[in-house]
Amino acid sequence: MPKKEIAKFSISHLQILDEKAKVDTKLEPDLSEEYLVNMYRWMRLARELDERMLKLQRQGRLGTFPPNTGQEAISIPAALAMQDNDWFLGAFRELGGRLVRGEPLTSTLHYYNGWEEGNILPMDNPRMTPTSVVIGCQIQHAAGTAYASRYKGEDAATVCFIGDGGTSEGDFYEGLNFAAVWKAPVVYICQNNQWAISVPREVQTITETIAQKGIAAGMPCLQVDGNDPLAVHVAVTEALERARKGEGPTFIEAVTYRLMMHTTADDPKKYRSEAEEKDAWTREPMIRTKQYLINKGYWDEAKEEALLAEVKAQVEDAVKEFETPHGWKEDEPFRHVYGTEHPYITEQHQEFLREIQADLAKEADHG
Amino acid sequence: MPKKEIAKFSISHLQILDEKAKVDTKLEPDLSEEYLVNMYRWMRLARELDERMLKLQRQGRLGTFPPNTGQEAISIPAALAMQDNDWFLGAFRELGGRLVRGEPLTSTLHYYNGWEEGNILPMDNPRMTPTSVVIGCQIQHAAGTAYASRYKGEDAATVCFIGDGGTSEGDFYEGLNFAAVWKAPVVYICQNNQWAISVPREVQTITETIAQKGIAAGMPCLQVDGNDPLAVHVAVTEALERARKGEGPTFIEAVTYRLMMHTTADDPKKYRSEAEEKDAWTREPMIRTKQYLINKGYWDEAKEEALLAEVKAQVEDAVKEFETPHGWKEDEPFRHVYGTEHPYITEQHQEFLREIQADLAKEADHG
Amino acid sequence: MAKLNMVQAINMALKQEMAKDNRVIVLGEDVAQDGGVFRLTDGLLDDFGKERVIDTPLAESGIIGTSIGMAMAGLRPVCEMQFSGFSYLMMGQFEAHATRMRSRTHGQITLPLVVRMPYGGGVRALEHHSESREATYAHLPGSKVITPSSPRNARALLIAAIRDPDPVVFMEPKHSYRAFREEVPEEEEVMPIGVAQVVQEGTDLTLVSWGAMMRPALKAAAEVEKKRGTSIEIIDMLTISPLDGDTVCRSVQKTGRCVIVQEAPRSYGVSSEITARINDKSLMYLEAPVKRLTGYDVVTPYFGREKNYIPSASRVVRGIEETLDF
Amino acid sequence: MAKLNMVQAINMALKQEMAKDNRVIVLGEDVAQDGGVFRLTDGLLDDFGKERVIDTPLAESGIIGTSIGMAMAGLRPVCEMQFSGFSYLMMGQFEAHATRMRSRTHGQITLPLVVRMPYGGGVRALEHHSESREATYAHLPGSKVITPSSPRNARALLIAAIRDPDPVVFMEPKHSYRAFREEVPEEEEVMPIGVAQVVQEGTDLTLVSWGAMMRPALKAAAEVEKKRGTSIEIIDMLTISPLDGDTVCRSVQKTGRCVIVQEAPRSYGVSSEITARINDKSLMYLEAPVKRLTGYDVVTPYFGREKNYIPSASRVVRGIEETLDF
Ligand SMILES: Cc1ncc(C[n+]2csc(CCOP(=O)(O)OP(=O)(O)O)c2C)c(N)n1
Ligand SMILES: Cc1ncc(C[n+]2csc(CCOP(=O)(O)OP(=O)(O)O)c2C)c(N)n1
Ligand SMILES: [Mg+2]
Ligand SMILES: [Mg+2]
Repeated sequence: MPKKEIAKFSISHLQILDEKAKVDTKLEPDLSEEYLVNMYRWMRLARELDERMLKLQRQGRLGTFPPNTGQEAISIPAALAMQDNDWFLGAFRELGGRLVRGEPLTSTLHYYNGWEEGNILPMDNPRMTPTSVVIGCQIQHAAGTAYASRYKGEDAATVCFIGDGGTSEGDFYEGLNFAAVWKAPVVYICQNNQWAISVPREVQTITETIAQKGIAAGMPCLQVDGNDPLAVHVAVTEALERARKGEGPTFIEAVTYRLMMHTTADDPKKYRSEAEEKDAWTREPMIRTKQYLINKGYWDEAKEEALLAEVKAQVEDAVKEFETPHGWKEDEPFRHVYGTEHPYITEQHQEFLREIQADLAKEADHG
Repeated sequence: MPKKEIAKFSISHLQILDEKAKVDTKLEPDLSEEYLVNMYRWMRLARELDERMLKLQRQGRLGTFPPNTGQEAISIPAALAMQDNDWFLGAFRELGGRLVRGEPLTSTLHYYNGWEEGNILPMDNPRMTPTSVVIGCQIQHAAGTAYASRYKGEDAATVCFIGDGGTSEGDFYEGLNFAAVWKAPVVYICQNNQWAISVPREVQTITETIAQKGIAAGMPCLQVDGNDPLAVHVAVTEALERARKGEGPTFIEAVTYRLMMHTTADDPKKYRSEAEEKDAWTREPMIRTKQYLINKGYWDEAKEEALLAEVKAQVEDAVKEFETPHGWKEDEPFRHVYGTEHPYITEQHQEFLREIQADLAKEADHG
Repeated sequence: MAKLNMVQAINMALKQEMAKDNRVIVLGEDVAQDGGVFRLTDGLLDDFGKERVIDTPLAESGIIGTSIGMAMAGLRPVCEMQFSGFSYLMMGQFEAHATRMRSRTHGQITLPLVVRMPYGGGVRALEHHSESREATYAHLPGSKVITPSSPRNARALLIAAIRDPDPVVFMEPKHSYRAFREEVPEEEEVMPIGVAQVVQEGTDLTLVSWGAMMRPALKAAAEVEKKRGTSIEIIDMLTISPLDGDTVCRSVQKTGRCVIVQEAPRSYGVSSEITARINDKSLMYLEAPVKRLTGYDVVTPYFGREKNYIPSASRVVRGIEETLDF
Repeated sequence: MAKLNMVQAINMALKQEMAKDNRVIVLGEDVAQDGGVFRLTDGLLDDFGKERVIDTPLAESGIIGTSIGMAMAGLRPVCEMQFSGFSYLMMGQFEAHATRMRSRTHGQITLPLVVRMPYGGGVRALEHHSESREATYAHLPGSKVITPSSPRNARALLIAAIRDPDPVVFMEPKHSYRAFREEVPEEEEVMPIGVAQVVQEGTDLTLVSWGAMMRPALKAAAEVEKKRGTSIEIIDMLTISPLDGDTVCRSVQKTGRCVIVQEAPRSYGVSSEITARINDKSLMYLEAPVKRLTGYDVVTPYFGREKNYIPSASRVVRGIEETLDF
């Protein structure tokens, strides 16, 4: 039907470093050798830890966890582009970014082995929340932390992550809308890894892009190659500037691929072809990043080997520490129901202690 | 940042009959005199009932209700464009549309006077649900009814309404996405009346249009003048055709204005100016629709008076019937908790009957 | 001391706390310009400005979700659900984060926030505006749930809730909003969370209630006392999570008889929990079954019928007498 | 008869009902191509096609909301919440529409639908994957809540749930999914909703449980019987809403002693309701307080600690003995 056009929108895609490590020099950010090497180092560490965790899990030495392999070029460049006082609100596939933000490797391991202690960060007033398992929630938290930062007169912004599947949750949309209405200093990053467990991106939503979902909240949105750390760096850096200037939130879709199983409990053979996976491997971020460093003259195989040895050792040490008995108390949960005492909790706490004593005694008898 | 554009969108606005009753003859739909007069008749009836209900409420003869005055040109043309086997899923401001779909005036009155009986429609298997008070829910129901219609091989579509404020609910977005992914035969209509109780449209969301929220689900979306029954007719008719052809859902923003209080419990003076209201009255739908009929040679003052008298009488009769004692049973709720019997419900049912007997006896004593 | 109704008393608590502590932020639907659909937040926008008194978009999950974020970042949001009937839309966020953050971080991140919501029937409102389902939130470990019954305790408990280090669901019996007035001292008054109040001592029977049902309970008690000279101990639970069962048990150990008045549906309601607590610690003192006068397990009827579905004073009188005569 | 585990038995029920009734539609996250993260819906896509077995977008409210619409239009959706810990996101829709449509239309519009969800701990899962909060849904009038305990009753109750004219929350104890096998007849078997089952008759004590806790309960009962020759009557609640209190009361009137085993947090849980029902009708038969062996009122701990937070058979043994010796 003919009628007058009253609003127009467009979504652009940003790629700077392609899978062949060809760089678009017009768009290439001016980053120091130190910065780039440091970024690559974090990527290697995350990859190494991820692979080690998979082995540990397969050996029954670690609980279920969601591998991050292939997504190192998103949360790591983003985290490196942040200020210390910025908030980092992840979903559950931002391993590298969490490490950059100061999560000890041992904490990651403890968390995925079923201990709350893995959530306690070494700094006080950490500006990073634990993994947000219930999908979508963190999008709203981010609008709140960002509002609070501005209210308190800080120049802090919030960077918040979600997966492609997560963008189907109502909380995602509500959170974007609150952030936009409040012009809150937030950068939202969707790690579009093409899969939500067994559900492919195109079954999740029929939109041409995930990025365009930002249009529903009236916020600037764009798509970047999520396997290209330079594109992610540029997009996040510019979005953070906008946020700090008071220009409000940005929504970035980072296109990548979940190279491994959803979690160690998942079997991708049920729903996708190995051909698809193999093809995706040709675009993964490590190879092109390493090649970029080499092309820049910052890197060579000797340095690579040294780095691999270094991160292996770092991970090994973490695993050792992780596996040394920690002796954390069984009754810890009773101490953290509330910040105040209540007789009925105390009473159950006592009961709990009696019961585990008795259970232990009984087990002793029986064996 | 320069990068390549990968997706483009635009929102258009449709108006055919403007506030001066000037008609765009290129867009004017070919509707018979009978059709147009009938449409106007329903609009008058709805307006009359709305005004009468306000009086009743003010006299304490009716409970709280949300006036519809000013929004007659949306749900009525939409309902008239529907087939009998289509589903009509409203929010709570589609009075006219509900009447067109067969809700007796007395039912409307009983519903707003606190009786479930007002929800029971005279036809069997009605394809209209009761008012959906909890905002946003119906958007998802519509994706479900539409899916079911197609699954059952019917050519039925679903028409579903929501307010501008309602588009901020996560359920709204989730529902749109399900409908789009399923290519479900649904027409979504947002009655953007500029206000959500005291919250103005621009505080609800900063988007240029409400229509563009459909882009987040990848569905065709447009904006129409919601005070223009011809524009609404054309947009809904075309969307219904798309739906029946299997081309999926459409999202229509119908721009109008809530001329009265939110509900009879609300006082707009707290949050908006009378000047704004007065200005809005110059665009309300009745005047232009009547003038259009006159310009067409279908209408004159004599007919107008006759119609006014007719709808007044119709409303009067309904009010009379509504106010004749109905003698509905107090214990009805116990019969409809479940479709099956359960001793614990039966037991409480008996207890309830004993208790009200005793209460009545006691009241008898005391006076 | 001014005589205030509950609306004014709650408004007073909000104003006083906001004046004292600029970390306190009020947000919700229609809370700013409109002052809330029941006028609970009237005047706050003028006094504290739009950075601290926020009309949010229409999204309950978004309201609690952003409040959680604000609380993480050191603010003390007091958010409003316009009616408890719409609060289910926030349960995902509330359960997943508000109630758990302290526990999962061993207190490194805490969420001091208050979710205010009017609940209960008796105001001839549209459907979804009259439910009483306080037990729903009380079953979530890590949350506190308060149900004040009068202007004075509403004011004192809301101040406690705002200062509490944990998420508090503050359920306001809307039937009591304007039902009566009470002296409320200008100067600060704070009541403890998690402690029931013996509002009248007695020896023959323990009458327990909370929220709007305190009114018919008190009326009924007076009537029975007058009629039979019974000495009734009356307990106002005030907090339903964490529940103060001990105060009830102490009383029952003295009286041997107990009547509980609850507006909510019977099954899985607060009266079931209180009865279970009595069983746990005072069963052998009972001379009669605990009498549970409650709403019924039916979908809350529309207001045309609601009157007979809410416990009346005369129903409570009968319950008390049956229990005395057991 | 084949020996099946609960996963296979539920899968069998789904296949048989879908084959019988093409109004039955299965939808949820990962239920089609993947066959469900626990493989409950494995093979359904191949047998019934993508129109009847739907991988939905990732949105719990959307799943129940669209199921409600389908049910309105005459289908019989069986939707899945991937874990009960995510089901709070559907509570708005479930409470506002699923539980109320029949009542508000006096049965003109009804919503025959089933919401399946795995619940409970003991499988070393990530946080939010181990909660037991069945009472949350049981407190909503108009909803039915079923908690099967074995392959055979899970299969028979799921068939009943699918055929039921009302919304049913079908909570599957995930700990029992593969814990044991049981003979399950090929031919159709349907069990009634709202009826508890006396799985063993006895005279000295009534032992009540449901879902995954039936296992430690049975184990403990056997141990005590062996040790002291006690005769224990064992009741499997099976349905927790509407709750069959009478079967428990009849038993307690015979035994005078009762122990309830519950995985969920103590306050406002099912054991509180059962205790209240005993109070209402059988108080004077009790020779000892009803013993409630439950989870604690703490946020469900991560799996590193969960073992000690779930009632163990030996804890049940102690509870039984204390109650016998009271
Ligand atoms: C609210 C909610 N529903 C369901 C789940 C179960 N679940 C965990 S991860 C996942 C898929 C997430 O996909 P996506 O958002 O794309 O993130 P990815 O796993 O690909 O990183 C699902 C359904 C959950 N954690 N939370
Ligand atoms: C989920 C939910 N939250 C809050 C309310 C209270 N409420 C009723 S109508 C309304 C405003 C609705 O605005 P809009 O969607 O624009 O519809 P309108 O009233 O303008 O027709 C609100 C907040 C509700 N009914 N449901
Ligand atoms: Mg994904
Ligand atoms: Mg509106």
